[in-house]
Amino acid sequence: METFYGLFNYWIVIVLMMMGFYMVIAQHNLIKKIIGLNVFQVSVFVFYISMSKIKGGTAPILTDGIEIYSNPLPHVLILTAIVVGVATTALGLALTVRIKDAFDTIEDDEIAILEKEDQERERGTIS
Amino acid sequence: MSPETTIQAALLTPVIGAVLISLCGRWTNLRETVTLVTAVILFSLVISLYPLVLEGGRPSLVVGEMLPNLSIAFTVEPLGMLFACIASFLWIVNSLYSIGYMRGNNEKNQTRFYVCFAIALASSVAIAFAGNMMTLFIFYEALTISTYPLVTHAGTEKAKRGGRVYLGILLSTSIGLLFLAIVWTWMIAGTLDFTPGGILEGKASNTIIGILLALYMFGIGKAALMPFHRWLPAAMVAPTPVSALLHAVAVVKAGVFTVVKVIIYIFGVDFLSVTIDPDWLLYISGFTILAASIIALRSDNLKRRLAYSTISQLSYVIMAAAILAPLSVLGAALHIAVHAFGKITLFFAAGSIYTASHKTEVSQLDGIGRRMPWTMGAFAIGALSMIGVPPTAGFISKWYILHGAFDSGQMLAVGIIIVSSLLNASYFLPIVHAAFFKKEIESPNHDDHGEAPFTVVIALTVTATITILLFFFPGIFIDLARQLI
Amino acid sequence: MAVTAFSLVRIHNLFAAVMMLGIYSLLAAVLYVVMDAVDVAFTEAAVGAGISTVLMLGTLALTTRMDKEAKPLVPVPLAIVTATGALLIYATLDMPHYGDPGAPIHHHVGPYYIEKSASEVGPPNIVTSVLASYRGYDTLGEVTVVFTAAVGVMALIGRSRRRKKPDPKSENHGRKEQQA
Amino acid sequence: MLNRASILRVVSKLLIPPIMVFALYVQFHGDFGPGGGFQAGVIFAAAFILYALIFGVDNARKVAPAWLTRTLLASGLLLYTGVGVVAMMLGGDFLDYSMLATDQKSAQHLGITLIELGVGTTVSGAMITIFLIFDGRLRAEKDD
Amino acid sequence: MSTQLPALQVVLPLLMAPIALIIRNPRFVWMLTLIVTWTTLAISLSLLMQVLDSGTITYRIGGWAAPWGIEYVLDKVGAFVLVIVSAIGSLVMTYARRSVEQEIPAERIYLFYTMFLLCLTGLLGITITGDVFNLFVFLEISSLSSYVMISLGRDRRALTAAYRYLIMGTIGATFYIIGVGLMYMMTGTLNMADLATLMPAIADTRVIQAALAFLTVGICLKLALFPLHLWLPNAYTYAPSMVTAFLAATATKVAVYILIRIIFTVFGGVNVFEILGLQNILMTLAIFAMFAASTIAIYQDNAKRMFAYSSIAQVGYIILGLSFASETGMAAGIIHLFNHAIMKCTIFLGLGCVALRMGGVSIRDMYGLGTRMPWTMAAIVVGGLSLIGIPMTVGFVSKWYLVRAALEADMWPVAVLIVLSSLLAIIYVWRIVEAAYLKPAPENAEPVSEVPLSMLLPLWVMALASIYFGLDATNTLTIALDAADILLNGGLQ
Repeated sequence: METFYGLFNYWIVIVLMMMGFYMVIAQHNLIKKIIGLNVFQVSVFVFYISMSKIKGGTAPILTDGIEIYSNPLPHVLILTAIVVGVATTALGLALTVRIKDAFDTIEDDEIAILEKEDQERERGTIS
Repeated sequence: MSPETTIQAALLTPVIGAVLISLCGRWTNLRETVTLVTAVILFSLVISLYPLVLEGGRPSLVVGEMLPNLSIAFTVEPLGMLFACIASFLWIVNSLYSIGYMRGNNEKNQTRFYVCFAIALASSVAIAFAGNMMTLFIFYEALTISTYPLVTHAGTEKAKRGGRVYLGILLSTSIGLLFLAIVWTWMIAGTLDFTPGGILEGKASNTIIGILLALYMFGIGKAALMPFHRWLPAAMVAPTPVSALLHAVAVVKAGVFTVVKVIIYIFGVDFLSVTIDPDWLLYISGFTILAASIIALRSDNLKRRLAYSTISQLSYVIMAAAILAPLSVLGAALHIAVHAFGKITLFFAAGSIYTASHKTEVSQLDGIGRRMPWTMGAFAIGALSMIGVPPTAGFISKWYILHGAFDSGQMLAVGIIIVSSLLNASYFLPIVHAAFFKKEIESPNHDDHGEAPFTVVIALTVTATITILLFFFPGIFIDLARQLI
Repeated sequence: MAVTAFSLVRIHNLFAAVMMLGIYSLLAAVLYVVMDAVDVAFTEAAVGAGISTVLMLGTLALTTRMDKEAKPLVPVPLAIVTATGALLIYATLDMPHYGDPGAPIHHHVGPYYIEKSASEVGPPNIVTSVLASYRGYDTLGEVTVVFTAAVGVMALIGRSRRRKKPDPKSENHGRKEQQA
Repeated sequence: MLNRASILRVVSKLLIPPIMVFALYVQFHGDFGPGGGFQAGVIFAAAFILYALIFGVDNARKVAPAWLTRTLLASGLLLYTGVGVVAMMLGGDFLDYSMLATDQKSAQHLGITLIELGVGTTVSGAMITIFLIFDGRLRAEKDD
Repeated sequence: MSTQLPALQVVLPLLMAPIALIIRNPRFVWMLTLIVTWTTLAISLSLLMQVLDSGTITYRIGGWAAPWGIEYVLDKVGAFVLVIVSAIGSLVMTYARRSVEQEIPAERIYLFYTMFLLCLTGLLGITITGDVFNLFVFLEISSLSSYVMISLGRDRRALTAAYRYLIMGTIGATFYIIGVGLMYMMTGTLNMADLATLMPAIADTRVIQAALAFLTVGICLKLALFPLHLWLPNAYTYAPSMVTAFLAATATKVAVYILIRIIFTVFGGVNVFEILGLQNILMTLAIFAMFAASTIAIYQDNAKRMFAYSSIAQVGYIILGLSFASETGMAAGIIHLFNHAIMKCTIFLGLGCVALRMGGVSIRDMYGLGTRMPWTMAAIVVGGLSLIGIPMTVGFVSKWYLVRAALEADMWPVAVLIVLSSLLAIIYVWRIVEAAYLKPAPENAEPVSEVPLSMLLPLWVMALASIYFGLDATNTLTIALDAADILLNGGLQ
C-alpha cells in the first residue's frame, strides 16, 4: 500500500505523458500533433517537478526559520525546458501555417497524397 | 640512378604521361608521340632494373604509412620484374597499334582513351612492383576503375551493359572476397609483406588456411576462374586495343600474377603442399580450362572465341601454381609471359581484320588470308603458340607445366592439359585453314580491301616474331622465373 | 488533469482543443505550486496558458478550426505508446517514493545550492541563483532558443514574403499548381 | 476594432501602465520571490499585445517598428553574451560574474541583474515579433 | 588567451548571430559568417592540438566547479568532432554564397545565415559540454535552426519535411529528457563525469535501465538509425543544397557523438551492452540499416534522396563499429564518422553545383553532365567511390577497420555482411556514373557551364581530402584509436 501511495503520482504522470505521446504519433491533424507534443512535454515537466518535492519542504526561497526546501535544480531545468518547448511550438505552428498555404490542408494523410502526386508529376514531366 | 629512384620514376612516368596526354589532347600527333615516348621511357626504366634483379637484388621503396603499421611499399622481385617487363614492352607495341586502329576506325574520345590507358599502365606497374598485399590491392582496384572507361568506350547501350558486368564482377569479387581475405590475413599474420616462404605458416588452423585460399582464388576476379569469368567476354564490346590491354598487357595478367604471388609469397608453396594440398583448386581450374575451351569452340564471334580461349589459358596458370611443384610454378610464371605475347598477336589480328574488312565472325573469314597475308600469318603463329606447338613460345611453358605435373604425379592435370591442347587446336586451326585455303564467299556488299593500316601490321608482326623468338631464346624469362623456386 | 488530457485525445473541434490545452497548462501550474515550484508555476501560467494559447489561436485563424472526422484508436501507435508507458511504469518500481527525503537527489547537488547559494551568490530565491549563476550557461542557451524561434518564425512567415507574392520564383511552385 | 466601446480603451489605458510596472517589478524582484527576466519579458509583451489589440496593430507597429523589435531581440542576447565576454576579458571564465566587481556578492548581483535584463529584452522582443508576424499574416490573408 | 578557447569556440558564433540579424545586408552577413566559421575552425584546430599535447581540457563556466556549475570537457573524441564540424562549416560557407543566392529569396538570406550560425553554435555546444542537460539545450538550438533551414528549401515538400523532422526531433529530445530525468532521479547530478562515477553502484536498478532505453531511443531518432530514420530522406532531399551538405556531414555525426558520450562516458563504468541486450539490438539495427537503406537508395531517381538513404546506411556502419565495443570497432566507428562526413559533404556539395546549373538533381538532370560539368561530376564520382570503399579513398580505411573489428570479434558473418552491403553502394553510385558519362545529354539541352570557382574550390578541397585521408590515414587513425582507448576506459577522466 505504501508503494502505491509513493508511486501513484508518477503513474498518473506517466499516463498523461503517454496520452500526449499518442496524440503526437496517431493524430493526423498537424495542429493536434503539436497540441499532443505540448501535453507530452508538460507531463514530463510535472514528472521532473514531482521528483523535486520533499515532504514538509517549502518553495526554495530562503526564509528565516525554515529548514527544509524542495530541490531547486529541477525547477531550473524545467524553466529552461518550458521555454524550449514554447519555442518549438511557435516554430511548429509557423510551419503549419506555411503548410496550409502550400497544400491547402493540415491533415497529414491528405498531404501525403498531395506529395505523392508531386512526385509522380516530377517523374511524368521529365520522362 | 639508384634503384629506388628508378622504381619511383617507373611508377611516376605513366602518371606524368597521362597528365601530358590530357594537356595535349587537341594536337593529335603530339598526343600520340607523348604516348609512345612515355611507353618507351617506362620500358627502358623497367628493363634497367632487370640485371639487378637477375643478380638477386631486391630494390625496394617505401612511400609512406597508410594505416598504422601498414605502408604503401614497393619491392621488385623476379615475378614482378617479369610482369613489368611484359606490360611495359607490350604498351609500346599496343600504342603503335592503337594509333592505327583508333584513327582507322574514327573512334571518338581518343584523348580519354590514351589517358586511361596510361593510368592503367601505371597501376599495372604498381601491381607488379607492389611490396605488400595492400599496395597490390590498392592498385588492383585502381586498374579496375581506370579500365572501366576503356571498356565502355563506345558509350552505347551494349557497351554500358558490358561495363556493368565488367565492373560488377571485378569490384564485387575484389571487395567481397579479396578484401576480406586481406584483412583477415593481416589479422592472423600481423603483416602483409610479400615474404618468400609465406607469412601464414603456423599461424592459423588448416580450415582457416583453406577458407583464406578460397577467398583469395575467387576474390582475384581478374584471373577469371569460373564462375567469375563472365566479365571477360562482356568486356569484348571495347575497341580491340582495349581487348589487347585486358587480355595480354595488364588486366588478366595482373589477375594471374596476383594468384601466383599470393601462392608463393603469402601462403608459401611448401607450406601449402604440406598443409591442405588444395586439390579443389586443381579441379576448378581444370574444369575452367575445359569448359571455356568448349564454349570457345562453339562461338562464331572471333573476339568471343578469343576471350574464352583466354579464360582457359588463365586457368593453366592457376592450375600450374596449384600443382605446387617447383617446375610447374616456373611454368606458371612463364605462361604469363608466353600467353601475353601469343594472345596479343591474336587480338591484333582480329582488330586488324575488323579495321580492314569490318568482319567479326569466324564464318566470314574464308579466304581472307590471301588479302591479308601478314595479319593471318601472325594469327597462325599466335594460334600455334596457344596450342603449344613448337617452334612457338607456347611449347616451352606447357612443357614446364607438364613436367611439374608429372613430377608430382598429378596425372589428372596432365590429362587436362593434353585434352585442352586438342580442343585448342580444334578451335584455332580451322580458322587458319579457312583463311588460307577456302575460297572467299562473294557477297553483294563485300568491299575490296587489303591489309590493315601500316602501324597495325607492324605491331602484330613484332609480337608474332617475339612469340617465335621466345622459343629459341626463353632464357630472359626462365632465368628470372628460376629464382622463384 | 487526466480528464482534460483524455478529452484532448478525443476532441475534434480544434478551438476547443486549444482551450483544453490552456486549461491543462493551468492545471499543471496549480500542481507546480502544490509541489513548491512557484517559479515554474508562474512561467507555465504565462507561457503554457498564455503565449501558447495565443499562438495556437493565431494559427487556427490562419488555417482551419475543425479536425477531420473521428478515427478509431490506431493500433501501431497505441502499441508503441503502451510499450513506452509500460517501460516507464516498470521503471517506477525502483524509484524513490514521492516526497521521500531520502531520495538521491536530495543528497547530492541540490542541497549544496540550498546551503551555499546565499553566501556564494546572494539572492534568497535559490532558483534565481541557480538559474542565473550556477547554471547561467543553460539560461544563455534558453535565451538563444527563444531567439532562434523568433528568427525562425521571421524566416518562415515574416512579412516581407507578402510583398513578394506576385513573384512566382520566390513562391512555392506547389502552391501555384494548387491554384491552377 | 476601433469602434468598440470606448470604455474598453479607457480601462486598458489605465491597465497597461500598471502591467508594465508589474513587468519591471517581476524583472527585478526575481532575486527575492518568484519571477525573473523570462516572466517579465512575457508580461511586458503581453502588455504590448493588449495595446495592439485595443488600439490596432497599425498603431502598435508605429510604437514598435520592425527594426526596433528586431534590435530588441538581438540586443538581449548580445547583452547576455556580452556579460560573459566581459567577464572573460577581465580575466575570469566565461560568465564568471565575480570578475565584474570586487565584492563577490555585489558582483554576482550585478551579473544576475544584467543577464536577467538580457533575458527579458530578448523574450519580450521575441514575443512581440512573433505576435506581429502572425497578425500581419492574418491581415494579409484577409486582404486576399 | 588560449585557456579561453573552449568558451570562444561556442560563444563566437553565438555572439555573431544577433549581430548578423542587425546587419541584414546579405553580402556583409555572408562575409561575417564566413569569417566566423574560419575562426572557429582555427580555434578547434588549436584545441585539438592542446588536447593531443596535454590531454583532456576542462573549463568551468561562470567559475563554478562541477557538478555545481556547468563544465566544458574536451577529450580527444570531442576535439576531433569539433574539428569535423567547424571544418565542414567553414568549407560549406565558402561555397554557400552563390548557391544560397539562387535558392533562397534575397530578403531572407540574412535570416538564413543567422540560422546557420545558431546551428553551428548548437552543434559545437553539444560537442564540448560535459553536462547532460546543457547538451539538451544546445541540441534544441541546433535542431530548431535546422528545421528552419530545411523549410527554406524551394519545394513545398521542404515544409512538410521540416515539420516531420520537428515532430520526430522533439519526440527524440523529449525522450532524451525523460532519460536524463531518470538518471538525475537516481544520482542527483547532471554532470557527465559525476554521473559516470555514481553509475556503477545503481546500474542494475530498473530506473537506470529505463533511462538507458529512453536515452538510446531518443538519440537514435536524432541520428536516424533505422527504423527511426523516417524524417531524414525528405529533409535532406528538399532542403537547400548547402544545408543538406552541412547537415549530412555534421548533424547526424554529432548525434552519434552524443550516443558515444552517453554509452561510453556516462555509462562508462557499466557494462552497458549487457543490459537489455543493447549490443545485439544496435548491431542488428545497424545491419538492417546498411542493407535496407542501401537497397532503397538504388531505386531513387532523385540523387539527393538517393544519397540521403545512403547516409542512413552509413550511419548503420558507424553504429555497427561502436556496437563491437572493442578498440578496433570504436576506432572504426569514429574514423567513419570523420570519413563519412568528408565524403557525404563532397557529394552533396557536388549535387548543389548540379542544382545550381540544372535546377534539379534527378538522375535525368545528369545525363551527359560528365563532359559538360567535368569537375563537378568528377568530384561526385570521387565521393561515390569512397562510399563504395575503393582503395585510395577514405571509405576504404573505414571499411578496413570495420571488417577487422568484425573479424577480431570472431563475427565473420558480420564481416561478410559489411562487404556485401558495400556492394550495394556500387549499384547506386554507378547509376550516377552511367547517367553522367554514358548517357548523351538531351537534345534540346541548353549549354551548361561549370560552376564558379567559389563553389568548385570547396568542393575539390573536400574531394581531395577524401583522397588524402584515404592515402595517409595514420594521423586520423591514431587519434581515433587513442580516442577509442580513452572511451573504453571510461572517458573524461
